[in-house]
Amino acid sequence: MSAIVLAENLGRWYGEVVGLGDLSVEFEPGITGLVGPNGAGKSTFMKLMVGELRPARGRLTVLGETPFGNRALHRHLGFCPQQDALYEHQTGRQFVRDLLRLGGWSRREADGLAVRALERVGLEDAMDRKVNGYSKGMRQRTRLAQAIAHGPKLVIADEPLTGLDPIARRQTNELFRGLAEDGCSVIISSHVLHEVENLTETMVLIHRGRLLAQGSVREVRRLISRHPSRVDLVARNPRRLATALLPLDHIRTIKLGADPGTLTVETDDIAAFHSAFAGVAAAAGAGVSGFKSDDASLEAVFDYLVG
Amino acid sequence: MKATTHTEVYRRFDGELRERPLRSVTLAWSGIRVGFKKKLPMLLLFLIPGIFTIVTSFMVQLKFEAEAGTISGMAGMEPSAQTMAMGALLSSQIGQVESLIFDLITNMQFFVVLSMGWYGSGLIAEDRKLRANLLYFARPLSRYTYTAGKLMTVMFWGAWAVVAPVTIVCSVASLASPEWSFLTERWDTILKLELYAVLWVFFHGILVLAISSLTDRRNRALGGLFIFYFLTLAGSNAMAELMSGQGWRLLSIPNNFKRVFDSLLGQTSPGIGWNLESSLWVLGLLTLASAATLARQTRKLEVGS
Amino acid sequence: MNLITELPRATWLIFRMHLAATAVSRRALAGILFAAIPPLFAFLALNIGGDGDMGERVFMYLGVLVLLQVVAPALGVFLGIGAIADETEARTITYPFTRPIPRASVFLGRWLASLLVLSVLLLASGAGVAAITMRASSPPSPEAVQGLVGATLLAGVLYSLGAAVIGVIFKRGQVIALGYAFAFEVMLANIPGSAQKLSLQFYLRSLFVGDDGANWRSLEIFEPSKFLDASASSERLMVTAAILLAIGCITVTRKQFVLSS
Amino acid sequence: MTPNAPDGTPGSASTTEVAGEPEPIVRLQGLRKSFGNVHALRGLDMELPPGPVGLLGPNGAGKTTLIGLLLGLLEPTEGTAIVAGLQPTNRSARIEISKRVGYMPESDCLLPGMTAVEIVSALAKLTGLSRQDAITRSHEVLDYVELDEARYRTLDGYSTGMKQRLKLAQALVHDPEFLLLDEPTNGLDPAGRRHMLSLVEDLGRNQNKNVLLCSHLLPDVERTCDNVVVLVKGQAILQGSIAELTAAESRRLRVGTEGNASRLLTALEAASYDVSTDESGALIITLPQSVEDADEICGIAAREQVDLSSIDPVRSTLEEVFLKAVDDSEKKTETASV
Repeated sequence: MSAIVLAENLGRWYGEVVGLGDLSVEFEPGITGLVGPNGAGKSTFMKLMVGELRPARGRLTVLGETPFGNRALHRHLGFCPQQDALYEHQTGRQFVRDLLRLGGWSRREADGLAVRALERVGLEDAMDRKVNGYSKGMRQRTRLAQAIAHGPKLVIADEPLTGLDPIARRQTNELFRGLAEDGCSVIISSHVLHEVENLTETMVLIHRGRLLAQGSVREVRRLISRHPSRVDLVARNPRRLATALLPLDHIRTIKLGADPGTLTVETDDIAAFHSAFAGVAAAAGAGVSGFKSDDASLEAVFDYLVG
Repeated sequence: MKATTHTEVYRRFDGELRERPLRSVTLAWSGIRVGFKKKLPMLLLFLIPGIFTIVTSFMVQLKFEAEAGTISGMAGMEPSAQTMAMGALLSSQIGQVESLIFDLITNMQFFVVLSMGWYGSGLIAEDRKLRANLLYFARPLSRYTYTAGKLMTVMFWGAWAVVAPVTIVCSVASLASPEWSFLTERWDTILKLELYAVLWVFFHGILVLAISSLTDRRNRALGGLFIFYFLTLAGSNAMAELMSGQGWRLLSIPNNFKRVFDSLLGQTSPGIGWNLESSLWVLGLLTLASAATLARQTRKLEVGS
Repeated sequence: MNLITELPRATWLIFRMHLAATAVSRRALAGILFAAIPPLFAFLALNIGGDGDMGERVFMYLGVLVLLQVVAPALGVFLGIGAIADETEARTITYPFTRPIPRASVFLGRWLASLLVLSVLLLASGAGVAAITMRASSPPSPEAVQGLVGATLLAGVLYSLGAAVIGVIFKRGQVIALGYAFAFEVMLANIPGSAQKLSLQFYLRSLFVGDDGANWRSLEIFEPSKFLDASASSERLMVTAAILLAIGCITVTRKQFVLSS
Repeated sequence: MTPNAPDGTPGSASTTEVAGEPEPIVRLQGLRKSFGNVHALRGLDMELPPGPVGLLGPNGAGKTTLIGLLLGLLEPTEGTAIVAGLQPTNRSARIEISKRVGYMPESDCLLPGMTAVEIVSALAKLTGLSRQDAITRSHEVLDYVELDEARYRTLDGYSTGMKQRLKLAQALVHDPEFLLLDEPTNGLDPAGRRHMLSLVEDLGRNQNKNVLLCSHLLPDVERTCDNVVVLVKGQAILQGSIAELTAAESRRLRVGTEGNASRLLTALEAASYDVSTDESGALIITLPQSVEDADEICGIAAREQVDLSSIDPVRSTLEEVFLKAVDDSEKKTETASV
């Protein structure tokens, strides 16, 4: 599959401050989560991708084009910036419509597309009100509407879920899934990992301006071998379960928890543990009622890598 | 000794919370400290008044020397009639110390207005933009204290540029005058000069703040201040030229201050023929309008909108 | 689509968007207030206490001292500075810059919209002063009126364009533009000598002083001065404007705007 | 708990206790607030239990107005608001309230150009601390939020996380008994978020602060708070303990697999289990009356050679509880309007 975004040794500084150090990464079509701690360079990377900034070193192509001031690319690109800025005197509908018109649509076409996009983000009731009366979440969704209204091939959204209430967040996630189903690629950045995780398996993790990991959370987890995985178990008879687990050669530690009936296991090979567990538990008859490996979550992976 | 451990992470505070009278000074001081970190306006604020102050001090020194007839008093030379005459001429040319000081303030007023505007126009506008008012008014702090603090901040910068030079020139005059006569005989003049400087700074400070409170962009506040200042100035000059009626001169802020100065120090200047009350009315009304604007705008800040 | 056809279209769209915004802004309201002052003064000068016999004098004084020297530069800076600086400060510049339009069109469109508002204000102000003073006895000559109003409009073009370019290049552009227009210009223009030729005011004044500077001499508070002839000075102003325009467009196209987060 | 506290009672500034029943820090009765035609709060009844409480609500539910009322900045149109035993109807009561409430706003609100110590100590002095107290106390709270050497630098180079911690520090500087935290984890990365939450948790659970935590991130609330209030359209539609609201269902299990879920589903159905799948592809299994644990499920999985990745009692998350409450209240208003 061809890459939609290709960065080679990409770097960008602000004076002495490094925004992005030396990043080489490829994005494939579909939804990709761009994650990393504060100051990792996510926003700088996104600004480079949409052509707001020029790389200080290295090469960057988006949909096969260099982004800075590239009109042909901007036709297929939608960008939802992080900053909470809109043209305050306009209504949501005017805002999206006027920006669409810059893309070459007639007034009527642009209005139709704007209304459709605003409906898609759930602002159909508010779109004829001035944006300065909008709540934070509505403003966020207005920004999103202008990013998707022109039917782009690639939508880049910088922290699109920040400040949204759970209802709006659920709608926004559905919107992204819908876009992906229509064949549009989506790159979203986020600090709130469990939300990206709900949305997509594919992650690009950057830290200190460099690529730290990419791929699905599960795969990345498998690649990290220096940390054993931790599994929490609940059983009626934990000691019997512990005894049954001990012969497995990838088990490193078994610890009985402070709460009665709990057991924590550390294993070097989580996949082997998963495949062996059902059989061992059934044979032991220890009354298993809970089994969970926290480490599979994105947040855990993130911590290992960044930590 | 009884063994204890002190491992708590969070410490309680049992001290007293009192409404201290000088909280506006605290507010002002933090504003001033931020101001000290801005380099360019700082240069404007210190360099230009500095140059003017040095020049004026020199003139004052020269004047006193001329009066004493020691202008060319080389060592061992008797002051001849010629040098005496020259001294008298110079002395009359240089003019009164008061007018020297007035000219000092007049000459640098645009720079001072610019730098006061530069510092002051952001004081309330930026609080509005960042919603810093939420931090202030969630505390036992009234908008009056808040306004007073902000006013002190902007007046501090004005004071540096106006009150300090006046003080320096007066000190030079006292030193240069024979046997401290300037200080001992004309101390009331010094007081009046200082009073005038403080009034000048207060008036411009409250004007800057009022304009700052009207917008949440410091640039707009600064632009508004400039347009207001120059339009009234140019308008009043043009109108006064056109019509012999002196009333038009009242439109300009510097003219009114000139009038106040003349009354305060018992001088008369050419081209100023109106009475003091009119000028006080104009300045008073402007001050009142500024204060009313501030009261209204800070009320909005207080309720957190 | 190539740049030649794209630029005017995008400029037109940006122009319309920004015009709608400027026309209803508080800035424009403040502009109307300021622009209303010269006609108001003219009316007062002729009707209150005036002897009605000095239409020309009133026109020249208000036209030069207030309209050309204060209102035009002030409104020019006030409205022009925002062409790009407003959008970078509000951090909305991202939106037009991520659209398939030439970047220069953002600068051009927004400046032209500001210029239109500014020209309407200045024209109304100048025409107001002219209309009031023409009705008085000894009215100003039509040539002087044409020259001065023309000079005011040209002043609007140059000051707003200059401010717009400064706003593109510098972060604290407004202070620089105000400092230039009110401290530097005023000083240069009113001190006799060839330093005058560095100020815009010199060329603007050349447009209406008349053949031998007769109109200028009626302003007694100014020093008499030697001026260029009108066509030569307007030529130089045009060239200046063209250079500023080019600088603005090129800078906008090339510059990366780093927005504070 | 502070192990060496000189006596067991909370600090001198605490609320009056009536016969062992602590007076709630906030008591709202029929609270209404309107701005012209806009009704921000429409009859709000609420009592904040002690300890950390989460305040949830969609955007525009009236949270900002409620905060303004709790801080004593706004006056109610109707009804009463009692904060720390005081009604913010006159100036002296408002001042008294503001001394006992610490507020961490959502907006950025910190002026650039100052250092953290300067900001916190200036705000401390404005709250009424003496100069000596203000400096000592500023360093104490900055220590608490772990803003170390950076406290002597100006804000310009601060990250979001540092700014948020600084905002928390200034809210704590006068050691208030009631803390209003508005979106404290906004914009934080996982490490920063965990740190902030641990601070909030410590304040609410160990330091006996009454914390009102407003957040859109429900896992944050779930982690740090005991109780929750859901505000929708100016009314509290749900109040209660989080533990009760999200109680686990002991008879239903959520079983995650590494692929082959459908094979396991078929096998379990054959063994007369009641099975369905949820949106993430995991199986939701209802245990029959005779079965107490998942051993049999494990046995079936082992036989079918399906790798299991998790077994968990079905537990509704706070997010689900919240969304359901909001949906219900919307339905109610719809039927009411019809």
